Amino acid sequence: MKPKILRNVPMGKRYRMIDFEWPDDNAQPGQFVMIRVTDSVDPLLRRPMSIAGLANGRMSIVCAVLGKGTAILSEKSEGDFLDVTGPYGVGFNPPESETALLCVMGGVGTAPFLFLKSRSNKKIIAFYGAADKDGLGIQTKFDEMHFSTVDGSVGTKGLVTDILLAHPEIKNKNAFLLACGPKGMLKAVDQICVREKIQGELSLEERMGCGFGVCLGCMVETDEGNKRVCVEGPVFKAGTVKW
Amino acid sequence: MKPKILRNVPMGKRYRMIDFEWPDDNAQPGQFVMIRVTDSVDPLLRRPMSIAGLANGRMSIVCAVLGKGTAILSEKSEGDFLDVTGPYGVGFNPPESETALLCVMGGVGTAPFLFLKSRSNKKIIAFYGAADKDGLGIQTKFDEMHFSTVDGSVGTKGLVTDILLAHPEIKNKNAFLLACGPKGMLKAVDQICVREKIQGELSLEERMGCGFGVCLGCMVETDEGNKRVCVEGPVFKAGTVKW
Amino acid sequence: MVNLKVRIGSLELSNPIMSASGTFGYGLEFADKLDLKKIGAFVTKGLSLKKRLGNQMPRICETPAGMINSIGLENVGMDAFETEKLPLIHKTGAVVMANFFGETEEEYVESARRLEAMDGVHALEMNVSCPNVEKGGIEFGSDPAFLEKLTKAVKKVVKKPLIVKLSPNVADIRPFASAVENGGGDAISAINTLKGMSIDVKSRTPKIKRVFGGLSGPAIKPVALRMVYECCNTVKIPVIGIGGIASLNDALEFLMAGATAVQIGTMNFVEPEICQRIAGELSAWCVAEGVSDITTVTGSLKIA
Amino acid sequence: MVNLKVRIGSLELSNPIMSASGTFGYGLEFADKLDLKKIGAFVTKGLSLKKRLGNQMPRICETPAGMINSIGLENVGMDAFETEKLPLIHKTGAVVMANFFGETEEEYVESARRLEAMDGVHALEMNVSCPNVEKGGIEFGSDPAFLEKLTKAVKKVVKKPLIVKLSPNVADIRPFASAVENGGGDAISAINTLKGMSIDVKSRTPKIKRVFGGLSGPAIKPVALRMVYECCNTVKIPVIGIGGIASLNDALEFLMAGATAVQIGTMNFVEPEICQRIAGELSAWCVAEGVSDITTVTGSLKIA
Ligand SMILES: Cc1cc2nc3c(=O)[nH]c(=O)nc-3n(C[C@H](O)[C@H](O)[C@H](O)COP(=O)(O)OP(=O)(O)OC[C@H]3O[C@@H](n4cnc5c(N)ncnc54)[C@H](O)[C@@H]3O)c2cc1C
Ligand SMILES: Cc1cc2nc3c(=O)[nH]c(=O)nc-3n(C[C@H](O)[C@H](O)[C@H](O)COP(=O)(O)OP(=O)(O)OC[C@H]3O[C@@H](n4cnc5c(N)ncnc54)[C@H](O)[C@@H]3O)c2cc1C
Ligand SMILES: Cc1cc2nc3c(=O)[nH]c(=O)nc-3n(C[C@H](O)[C@H](O)[C@H](O)COP(=O)(O)O)c2cc1C
Ligand SMILES: Cc1cc2nc3c(=O)[nH]c(=O)nc-3n(C[C@H](O)[C@H](O)[C@H](O)COP(=O)(O)O)c2cc1C
Ligand code: FES
Ligand code: FES
Repeated sequence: MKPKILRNVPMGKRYRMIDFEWPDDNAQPGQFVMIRVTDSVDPLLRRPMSIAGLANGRMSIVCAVLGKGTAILSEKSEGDFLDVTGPYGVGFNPPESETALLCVMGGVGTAPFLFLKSRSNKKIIAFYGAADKDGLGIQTKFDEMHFSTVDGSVGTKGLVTDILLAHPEIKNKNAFLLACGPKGMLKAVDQICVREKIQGELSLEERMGCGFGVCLGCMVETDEGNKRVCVEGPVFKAGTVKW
Repeated sequence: MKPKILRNVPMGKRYRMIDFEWPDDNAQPGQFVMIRVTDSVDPLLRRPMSIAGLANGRMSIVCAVLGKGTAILSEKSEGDFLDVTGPYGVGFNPPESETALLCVMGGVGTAPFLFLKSRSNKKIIAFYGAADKDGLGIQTKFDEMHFSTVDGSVGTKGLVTDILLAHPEIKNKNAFLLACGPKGMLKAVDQICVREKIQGELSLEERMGCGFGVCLGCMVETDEGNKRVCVEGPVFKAGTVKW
Repeated sequence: MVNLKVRIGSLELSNPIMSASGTFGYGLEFADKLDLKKIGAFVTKGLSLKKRLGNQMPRICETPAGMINSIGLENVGMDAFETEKLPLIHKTGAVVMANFFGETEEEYVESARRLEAMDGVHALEMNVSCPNVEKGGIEFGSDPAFLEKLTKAVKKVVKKPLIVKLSPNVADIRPFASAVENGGGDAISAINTLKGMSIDVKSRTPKIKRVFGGLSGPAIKPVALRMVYECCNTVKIPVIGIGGIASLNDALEFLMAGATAVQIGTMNFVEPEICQRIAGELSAWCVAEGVSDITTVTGSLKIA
Repeated sequence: MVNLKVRIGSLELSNPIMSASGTFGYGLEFADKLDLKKIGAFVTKGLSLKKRLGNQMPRICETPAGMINSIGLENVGMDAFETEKLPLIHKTGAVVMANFFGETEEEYVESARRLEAMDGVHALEMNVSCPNVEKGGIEFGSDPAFLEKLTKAVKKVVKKPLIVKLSPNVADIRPFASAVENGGGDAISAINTLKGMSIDVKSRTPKIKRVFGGLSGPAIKPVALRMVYECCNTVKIPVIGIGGIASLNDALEFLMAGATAVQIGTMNFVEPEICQRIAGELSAWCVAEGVSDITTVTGSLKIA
């Protein structure tokens, strides 16, 4: 698909939200697309980006500039064309019965929850962790919003797992938790899920060669063996990943 | 130098004229610049482009889309930045005494003559050869303008050397001839110079790795030995090149 | 009508554009991305007798115009391939070449025997870029005499076309091409990946857990083309050109250098439909150039 | 203050960023592009006893993230280098490494003798990727025993640091690194270009008149880094890393892999001031990372 960019605006200090044309609404929160940022062969591979929104012929992503590929992507202009394949992977799948979701996020890990919020009528209790206040600005209004920063510049000083553990819902054994963010955060959240016996799902990141299951570059070890993050994930059940 | 593009407009059906900022007026018609069209390493090398104009803080080039590099270049927008080094090489050097110049050109070979016209008050008698009429449109008003096309769609049907040979000035042994265009044309013009004992200068093209004399990729054999087109050229005296 | 048919041993392909092993899964992953019948053949991920899990992560990274992989030949194994994959592949109508490897000569022979017996496997591609446990981890493909012996041993148990895929990590590829020919191989494919390395400067660790991996993609095209040309000038059996192909133009370079067919690898990741696109473009190019039979393009390079 | 000084034999360089042979002319072409005193050293175009004209045109072409050259070692010859170039180079204050080659062992020895006698040549880099006319055109750098003998013979006539530049067109570079060390070479530089090829599809002719040429540029970086790492793990003498360096990050990869210094080649064409820029960035990086001595970065790669 070569969709036209409809909008490219900054989101907080570190991110950009990019909207582009998309012909259908068939995607689940937690799924991702693969974006080719140039026609040349450097950078060569597509970049995985979570879907941050999809409605009315428009898909959104939130992009953090990390290296060459995301730098090129973030500098594209309205009217330019992208090269996008997907959606790929398995999205979040919280039980129908659940009415409130504990959503733990860090950095661009917020992206899939923006999409989830737009698609779900469950109560979303968001926990956002960042190093400092520059990581903020990506959050739109979730139903409840809790912040933590490592340097204490916004919200509670400390790690996001601290504010999560302090929240009353964590003691509710029927609570359902979703998480997306840096590996260290996911691992900590996973341990909390296991320890507190809370059900949950984690969205993982791995370097991806293809995004659709053929390069075998994105494996993660689970208690059911090697799984491809791009096909069997990126969302995995809490307590199943071997870190 | 990373000059800003001031204008990028089509010129005829096949070419684009691109103007960009340039801090000084120090360049001679026949000299060229080396343009890097991307920050990535594909395409890797700079592309040589003749200077087609330089005045008032603005340099112009005329670009024909041939492959990847020129395609990227031609799609740049006003406000984008280029990466340009040079000017490089030795320009045309017609004798001071000469009042009229026979200028033979094909394709983007017109570019240096546009610059020459803007810098010189000599009479310029232009001979432009093309395959068909799509090659036209690049010519601005020279003092005299003669066209030939291989298919006869514009001007005289045939090669540019035919209309050159038919021109009365060719019999004037004091005439001075300048040429820039495809190799075949240059070779034919060179032979005419030798046969008709006319003095002249030819602007050559060779694949260039560096543009400033260190890769030794752009050599041409002359009667004084191997010369670098980028340093000792691109302009060479007629009758000196070993084709 | 343009005739794009090419012949690899006794097998006729509808056109010379194939996908390369390890970049096309078991074909099924591409069934919704292109029409498998429109490409000459596809090559499976490298198969071993037993299922393998491969190397630790990370095992891929990007490099200028290329990538490094150290997948470690993870695959479902012969049994699962036969029972779970092959019946589904068969339904797509694809021409299937099974890539395989072993750690001993016996494993190679046994794998070949298994694949020979499987209906729906049209040809075998033997990957010899694997460490030979009997020879102390030295690659099978790094000693011509040994390669000839291996080829002979495998050829003895297969009637299907046997393609031997050469490693580029040698000083001179020509003796290896000859070894395959002398050993009775039906065709050569070249090249596999170049041994490479990349470092994450921030953490001062290798980007690939196992330090080394195989470089593939457009970056290696000039080296691949040179080696394919050398093979073509050395043997009479067909050569399948592989390495960095990303466009019709690239495919044509390999054909003109003497390749009978080509395989596209890494670029399947970037543009999943690329094999079908290039097969289509090849047909259009032949029409435009007045080429009525693609085999006349093979080896048409003119040296002044 | 950051100490960027590194040592190649008896020669101390102000920093480890150098330019590579054949991509920096005789240094003079860069005098208006950067401050030659700000880079560790520059390496001259390969010199031979007599002036050479090199190969027929075309002799360069572009490839994905790289280029192929077949210049054919065109150079002004020892005499012109000594009388016309060296006096001018001397004025720039640059540290000069003279790259040289021959077609016979005697030519190598004689060239080295000439360079040893020239004031203003600080070190010698011996290019062994040249066809050996006595051995029927086989490269000097393709036989470890021969390379050791050549190194010994040359070392006998020079006191200045002797660097031997290795060819990557070998199955295993380590025996060649050992050969240089055993032969008494003061340092190794690696790698020279990879043998490659490219075809112009329209005319069906090779893009390089001589068909084959040497591939350089970012495309080869993963292969170069791997070989440099292998050399560093094999010998104790300093290794100078070369191949595809285009950024500070690339240079650091080579240093972390064990290189004492690096050379930048092809990228000088694209960004003539790159050596000076990266030398500056390296200094800033050391400050930011709290590195007080660059030699602590060399070989600092951590393998888990
Ligand atoms: C399922 C999934 C969803 C993602 N969603 C988002 C998102 O919504 N917004 C966002 O900004 N980023 C997201 N990322 C991370 C994003 O893909 C990387 O930041 C990006 O690929 C980096 O590319 P680069 O060229 O800028 O960096 P470079 O470091 O130059 O990239 C080099 C190579 O490493 C890979 N790589 C580097 N970092 C990562 C990483 N963290 N994860 C995966 N591959 C990486 C690149 O894809 C590329 O192949 C997601 C990653 C995954 C796996
Ligand atoms: C002194 C000089 C002045 C020039 N002036 C102009 C000009 O004013 N306008 C213009 O449109 N073109 C000009 N050219 C030609 C222009 O440089 C090439 O068309 C361009 O480099 C092609 O790049 P590409 O990526 O589009 O093509 P590709 O074919 O993809 O290029 C591949 C490689 O070949 C080289 N190459 C290809 N064709 C030529 C060629 N004809 N001459 C030199 N190198 C070539 C490229 O530089 C590149 O390294 C000039 C060339 C020279 C040598
Ligand atoms: C991720 C990956 C996995 C591969 N796995 C195999 C394999 O299992 N067997 C094999 O023979 N070659 C394997 N290869 C090599 C390719 O088939 C091909 O020879 C190589 O990548 C060069 O082609 P390319 O540049 O078009 O990718 C693999 C390549 C990649 C990139
Ligand atoms: C145009 C060109 C000419 C070269 N000439 C020489 C030479 O004369 N002697 C030599 O030892 N290496 C020569 N080289 C090889 C380079 O010094 C270097 O080893 C190689 O290009 C790899 O580095 P790079 O990728 O940074 O270019 C040459 C390279 C290029 C591109
Ligand atoms: S990214 Fe290729 S298998 Fe997952
Ligand atoms: S282009 Fe490099 S010497 Fe002329």
